[in-house]
Amino acid sequence: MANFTKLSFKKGELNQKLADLFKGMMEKGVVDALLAPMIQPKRGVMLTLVTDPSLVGAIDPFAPVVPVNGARIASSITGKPSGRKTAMVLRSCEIRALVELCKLKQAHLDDVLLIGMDCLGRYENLDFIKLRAEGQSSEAFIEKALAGNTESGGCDVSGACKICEFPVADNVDLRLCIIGTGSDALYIESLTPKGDKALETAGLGIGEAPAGREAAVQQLVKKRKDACDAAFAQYRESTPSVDALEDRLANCINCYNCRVACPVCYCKECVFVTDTFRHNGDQYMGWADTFGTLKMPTDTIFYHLTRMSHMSLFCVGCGQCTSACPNSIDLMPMFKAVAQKTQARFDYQAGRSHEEKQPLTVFENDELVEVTGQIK
Amino acid sequence: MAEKKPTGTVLVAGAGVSGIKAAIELAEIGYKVLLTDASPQIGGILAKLDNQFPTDHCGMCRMLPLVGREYASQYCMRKGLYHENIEILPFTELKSVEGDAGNYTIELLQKARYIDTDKCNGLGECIKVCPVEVGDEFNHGLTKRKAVYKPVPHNTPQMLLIDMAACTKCGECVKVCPTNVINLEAEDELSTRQVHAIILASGVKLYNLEEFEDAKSWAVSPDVVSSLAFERIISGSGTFDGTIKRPSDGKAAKKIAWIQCMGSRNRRQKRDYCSSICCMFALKEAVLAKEKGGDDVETTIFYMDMRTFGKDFYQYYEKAVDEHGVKLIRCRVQGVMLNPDKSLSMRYFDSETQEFFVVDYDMVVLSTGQVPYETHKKLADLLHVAINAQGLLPTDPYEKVKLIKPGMFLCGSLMGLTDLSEAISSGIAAAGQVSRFLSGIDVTLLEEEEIPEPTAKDRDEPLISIVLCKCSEKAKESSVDFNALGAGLKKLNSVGEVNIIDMVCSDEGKQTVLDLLSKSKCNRLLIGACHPFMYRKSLKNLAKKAGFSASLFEIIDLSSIVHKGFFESETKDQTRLAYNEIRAVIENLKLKPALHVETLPINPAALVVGGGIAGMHAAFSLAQRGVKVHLVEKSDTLGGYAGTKIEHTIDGLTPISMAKDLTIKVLEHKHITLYKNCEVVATQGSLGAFETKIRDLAKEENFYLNHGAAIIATGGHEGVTAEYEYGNSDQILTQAELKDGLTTGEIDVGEAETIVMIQCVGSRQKDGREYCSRICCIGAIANALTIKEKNPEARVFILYRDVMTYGFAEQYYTQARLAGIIFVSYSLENKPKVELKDGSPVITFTEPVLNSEMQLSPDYLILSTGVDAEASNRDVGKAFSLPVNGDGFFVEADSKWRPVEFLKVGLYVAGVAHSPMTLKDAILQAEAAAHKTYAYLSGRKIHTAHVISKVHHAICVKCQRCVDICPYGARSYDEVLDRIIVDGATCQACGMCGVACQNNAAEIMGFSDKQIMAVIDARLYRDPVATTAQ
Amino acid sequence: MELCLFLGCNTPAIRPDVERAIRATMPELGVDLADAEGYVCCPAFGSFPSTDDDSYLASSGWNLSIAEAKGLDIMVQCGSCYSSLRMGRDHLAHDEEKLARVNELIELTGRKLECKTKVRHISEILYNEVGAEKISRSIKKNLSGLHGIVQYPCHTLFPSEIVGFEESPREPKALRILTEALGATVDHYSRELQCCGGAGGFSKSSPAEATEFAKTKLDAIIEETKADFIVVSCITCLMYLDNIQKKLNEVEGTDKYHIPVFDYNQLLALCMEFDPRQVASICTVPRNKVIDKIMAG
Amino acid sequence: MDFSSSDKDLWKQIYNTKDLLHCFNCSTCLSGCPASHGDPPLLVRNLARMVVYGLEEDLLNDDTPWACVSCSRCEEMCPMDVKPFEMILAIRRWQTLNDETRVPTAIVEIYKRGYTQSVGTNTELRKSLGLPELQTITKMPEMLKLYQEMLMKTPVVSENDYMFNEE
Repeated sequence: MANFTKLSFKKGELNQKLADLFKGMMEKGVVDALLAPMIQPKRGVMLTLVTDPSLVGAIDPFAPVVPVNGARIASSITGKPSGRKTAMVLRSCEIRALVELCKLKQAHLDDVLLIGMDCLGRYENLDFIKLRAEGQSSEAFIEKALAGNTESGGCDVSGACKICEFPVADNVDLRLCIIGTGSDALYIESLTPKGDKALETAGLGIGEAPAGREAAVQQLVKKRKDACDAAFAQYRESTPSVDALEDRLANCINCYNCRVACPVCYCKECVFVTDTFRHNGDQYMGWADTFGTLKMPTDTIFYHLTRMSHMSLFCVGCGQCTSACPNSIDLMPMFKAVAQKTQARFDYQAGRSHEEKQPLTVFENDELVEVTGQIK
Repeated sequence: MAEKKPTGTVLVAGAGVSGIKAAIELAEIGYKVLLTDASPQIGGILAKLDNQFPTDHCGMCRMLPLVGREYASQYCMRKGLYHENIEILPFTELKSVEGDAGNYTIELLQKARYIDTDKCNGLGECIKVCPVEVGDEFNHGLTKRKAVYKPVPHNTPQMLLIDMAACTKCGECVKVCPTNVINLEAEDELSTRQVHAIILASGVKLYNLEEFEDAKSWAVSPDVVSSLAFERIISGSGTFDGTIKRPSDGKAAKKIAWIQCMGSRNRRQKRDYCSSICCMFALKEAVLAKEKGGDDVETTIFYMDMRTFGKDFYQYYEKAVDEHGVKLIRCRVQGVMLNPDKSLSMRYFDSETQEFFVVDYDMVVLSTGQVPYETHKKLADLLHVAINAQGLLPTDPYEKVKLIKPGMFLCGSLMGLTDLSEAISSGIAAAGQVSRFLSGIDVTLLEEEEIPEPTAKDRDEPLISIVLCKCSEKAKESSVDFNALGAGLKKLNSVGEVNIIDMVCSDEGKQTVLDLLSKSKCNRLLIGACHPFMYRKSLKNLAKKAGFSASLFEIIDLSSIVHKGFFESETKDQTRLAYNEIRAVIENLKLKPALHVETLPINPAALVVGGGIAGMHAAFSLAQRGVKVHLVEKSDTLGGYAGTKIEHTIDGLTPISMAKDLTIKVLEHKHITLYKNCEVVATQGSLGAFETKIRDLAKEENFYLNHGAAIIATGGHEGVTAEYEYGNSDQILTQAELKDGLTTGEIDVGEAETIVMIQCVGSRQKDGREYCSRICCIGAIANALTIKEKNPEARVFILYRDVMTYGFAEQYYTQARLAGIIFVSYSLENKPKVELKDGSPVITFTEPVLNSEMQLSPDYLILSTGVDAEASNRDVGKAFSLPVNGDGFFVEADSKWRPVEFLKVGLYVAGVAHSPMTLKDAILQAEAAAHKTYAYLSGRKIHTAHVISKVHHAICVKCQRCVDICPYGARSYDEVLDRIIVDGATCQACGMCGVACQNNAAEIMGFSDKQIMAVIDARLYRDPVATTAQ
Repeated sequence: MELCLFLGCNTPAIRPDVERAIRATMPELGVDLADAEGYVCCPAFGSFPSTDDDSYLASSGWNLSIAEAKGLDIMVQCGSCYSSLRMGRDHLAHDEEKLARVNELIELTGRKLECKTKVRHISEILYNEVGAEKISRSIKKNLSGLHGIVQYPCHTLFPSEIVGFEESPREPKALRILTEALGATVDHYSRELQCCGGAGGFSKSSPAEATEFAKTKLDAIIEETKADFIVVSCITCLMYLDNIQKKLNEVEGTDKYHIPVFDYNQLLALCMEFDPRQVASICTVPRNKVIDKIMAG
Repeated sequence: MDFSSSDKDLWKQIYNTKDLLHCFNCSTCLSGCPASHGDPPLLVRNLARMVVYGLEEDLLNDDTPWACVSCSRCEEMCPMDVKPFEMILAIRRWQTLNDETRVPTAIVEIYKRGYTQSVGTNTELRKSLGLPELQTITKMPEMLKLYQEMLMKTPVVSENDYMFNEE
């Protein structure tokens, strides 16, 4: 498995090296465009679509922030394909979501050179901006994080990242590896013929895999898995009943931010903003009559449960929902915990592979008899 | 002045499944049908069968039309049949038939029921008070019934009658009858009717324990039952309650044995035929016994040959044996012995171990076969025709359903001993023959039902008119306060008016309602009455008359509130229950959209793929009825396999010359266009409007054909094999090669001493043709007999697994043995071995009777290599996006109930493309497929149903999950329009798309989330008004 | 009516008390019996029927013609004789050639055979000609209080179209009804129709198995019925079921098998108060219990 | 064994009737047969097969046909009307025809005295039972002569006459 290209860099020059790499790729016509996290002139780091090779300098893929799950961006660019070859640098959670969107025909990867990157976690947007203001660089974060510490200046990476078993991205053409590669080098791994061709055209030689990588990755995955199990246990204990759920969701105000932030919540128009949920006065009164009182706005739990029934089979646990909630309702554990079960039930895993058909799109007569209760 | 032409009227005598199917098919194309049955109910045997293989579920309703469902009043067939154009006359016998072609005068004797079933409300007060108890025929005496009874427990409405033989005329029933419709003095009524054609579907009697000598001697205990009785024992509507109870003492039956060939394959009883259905019947019952009774139930079938000849039969057999562990023992048992502990002992000889065993069983089921002859004699006399040599009704040599007397047809078991799917196809085929016949005489069709245009009123703000029938008030259980109820409902939003009247079901009642409604301002209607099932039709018409849209009309069953109380309701306050019930319905009705059916544009041309005999027959049958036909054949000759290769068959048919005649008819017919050397490339569209791309292989160019429907009749050919040294010796041939050789004289058996035939070569096994090719056994026998004719001294051995001479073909098996042909069975585990000794075959096999190794060095070794599907089936399947099974045959919509249809409406299959079958069966299917096609292309308006699935394009994200999941293939993604398209004819509103679609872009019209949630709300609703209502 | 009595071998030679019972009872019921002077073996299936048609049918013809000369039908009690004669007659009646050949053979007797004579079994005569009701009327004692089981002679049942007279060969009832006519209660049991196994080579070639076979039947009788006696109407059944019980007791080392066996006419004779020492004296399993009970009754 | 060498026409010698050919080995004859309990068991179905196959050797040496109790159940039950009992008698005939040791001693008895038992010699016993003197053929020498004369004309006796003649 010798598909690695070593990219050594001196301290502080990682982004420069990457900029050169992609500049080269674009100039050599490997791709016409690049979608990658870029440092913004004002502040922050955002996914940016670059078509002018001379302007890739601002690239900073390893910046520990994901303002928007990139799957949504990729979907909007490729939903109706432009026919232009585009390299996309994304993280595991974004790519896994993207895989689902492809199955839902919301994105198409034919013209895309998909580049995944090792992910050590992301800070909430505001924290990240604060840390950048304090001068924390991506390299610094990588070093610290690889050492096992992501906490800094009272901020830490998001809860989703802490329990994410996928620091390394799959289903990609190329992979930017920094885990277990030594502090002075980044490796580019090619996983597909597309990837091989890209490296070749970019004039990059092929070498061996970095010695320590596999072990390092496994160790990290293990750590996060344990954390994940703990989190699930903690969530399930804390939320054993509908009452407990009500409690957890008590402050929901139906702003639907979580829905907007969710990469796999792909409806054009959400049923909750349609007529279906535009009730008449006498309906509200009726409910009030029934229980004497009626908390407004209504349908909050209904909303979350409906959303759950829609997306839990595709949920990748990116945690954008939690990040998006103005009332800091920690939704991620709820969705991720349920998703784990529903996906397991169909022996499915969101984003695992392009081939696996999504559950419920396959019509089987004698499926889940124990649930449907149909007996011959 | 020209007098009005009469409406084409058809008598269908016999309301078993085949009769019902024929009736529906004719009614659907607008003929008037009299459907009679000698028994008090309809449904025939199937009324008793809850489970049919291969699904082991009931699927009866699948025989109902799928397009424009509401107009066929889609409904559970086990409950009953409703169709405007069908007049159902149960308990009616055909007494006489006079007149001739197209003009028959018949006498019908309607036996007295002593109850006016039109007025009877079916609640059975009378049954409660009747003092007489007798054994219930429906459950084969396993349960008791009163003298006044419901012939079929699950019928709705109940068609009660009085069994005068048992009745004591005590008159109790008359006293309690609320609708006073009982007349103990009623008499049979003889009526005379005019019909233009007649279909006989009276079926045949089953061998039974009451009548027949040897069966009687088996009945040593109530625990020896007929297979039909066993069907009742394991049926929920029978005595089954989770355990299979043996009748004698209700003890759980854990060891059950089936005895095959009861009353069949018996020369001594002059019944030398095979009843065809019993083997699968027994297998199914054995499987069900295990599934229902638990894994500890042991099931054993004593058989001679397991005749699993039909499509999917063999797989089912494998499943029964391998998965369910059904035990099969090849031994005909002499009798059964009743032990003091009620167990039943049987002694049998196990050929495998060459040992005798005596085994005790809890129950013994006799696979009682069909008994055709008497029935046929009776009918023949009635119709003034002569019985044929076989003792059966004389039919056309090629068309099983066609009696030699014009205008008379038959279907179902009468044709010969048919299984379910054949009964259905024959029903359709008979209907087809009738419509062909009637199209040639001077009769008209019934007026098409007028579909009302949408009115502006429908779109106004909902205003509901409620009509409540208070007749149920009289019932003693009733405590509904109708005034309070009315008052409560009146208060509700969008309720315009509440009218409470008595006896809506009565004619006066109906009139009152009509008067009230015609004045009404409301645009939606809710009627509360008892037994909507009974009145739905008439109330629907009532609503229509009063100008309410069918989609804005609801019926609610008040009686169930009164009589059953409401499910597990916490309160017994009936007024309140009624209120909540009705309120929920109102909430729904309020939100209901006004739905209107679409009329589908129909291109009245048919495409027939395949120019074999089936294809040509279908094409001709359609053309005869004025349908334009495109006949596409990929070779440059018509006739297919049978029509070009088979000179004559054992039953005296001559396929080649028959095909020649048919070819001429086809070529000469002005409505048929023939495309030779052409094959189907791709097709798109839906019922009424298909466009198919055709490739001309000769000219090497493509062209397009437009058609409203298509029939796939691509046929098949003799199987190929490399087994048994085939190809390595010129003494080893296939049956077809032998047949050719014998006809051309190239093969001379004059000197031959020994000839061996091996059956099931590469067939009926997992890694091969996993099916029985159906024709090989008969084919082998035919060849063997020819050999014997040419050289009586020759010894012919046929090595077989099961001799598949089902039905009357059994006679050929007997004939063959009589001619000295020797049949030796072998098992799949222990196939014969063939080796070549200096170029000649030597066969070694285990002789099962003497259980010894035997060897034969024949002059010829003949292999029965079965029938293979056309290789091109897969491409044709792709072109039409039709399913093809592992063996390369097309997969029909439902193997039992929709044998010639595909799930996608407008596409049909006929002949060997469906599965291997005899020429007659292929022609039968062709006729059926042609009729299904004709029904849509005949020029009558085809409407979609009100309730079908729609796409809200504005919010559709085109993820196409709905396309993937639609079980009917009614949805597709149109690349050009970049839209999801719904085939309105094919959609059955099952709702799968609604489930798959996350943002409700796919909606089943009339079942919006909003409605459903509103109903849920209403049900959860506790209303101060109601609690204070009374 | 008058019939020609065909006694066969075993009855006169080994169980003449049965012959006595028959000769005593039948005339009482209006059936007069003429002897078949010079009759020969029926012939038994193990003899000429197993060697060739000529010898078989010649013997049948010999016997039939004796009765035919008297213008009488034949009445048989022995099952094998009945069946052999009846089958023989059947062959002759349906095969002109064979009949001709037989006439050729028996010519030397001066008799000619036309197959007018019918062959009838005694139980059939009792059932059809005399009738249960007349029998009940003509007895002085009865079997009330006694339980019996009946052993139907296979030879009077199968093949039904040749030897049969029961409405349903698979559910015979004549012997039961006749026995009930004597006031006895007839018990049913599982192996009622099982052959006694006495005839043919079976009991000789496989003695152990044959005994076991009979055991199953007798065990069933003992377990399932209250039988005080077994009624037969065939000399083979009579002798075999009587003797086998002794053998069984020896083999099994018990004395549990001791159900007395009677020919129907013996019981009939006893009920008509004929002398037991004449009509029911020869047996292996003692009959006194039953006889005493009848006499006492 | 090579089957082709067996005598295909044997059945015509033994039991020349189409009835036999109807047999489809359903085993009905076996399950109720008393002699099928024997050792060796009488397997009627198998005999029928052997005849059809023409397995002369095996058939000649088969004793089981003689175990038949002649109850004729098989005859009654056989769905194909093969008349198995007739067949068994036929096999016995064929055996005796081809193997004099098969000739049943019973027929010698019958030849000598008309019966298989010595009938009518138990005069004392009969008297005690009040039975008449029985007119048996044994007691009618000239009759017996005629009977023997007649039997002499039949194959089995004439061909094996030595068995009957010795004094």
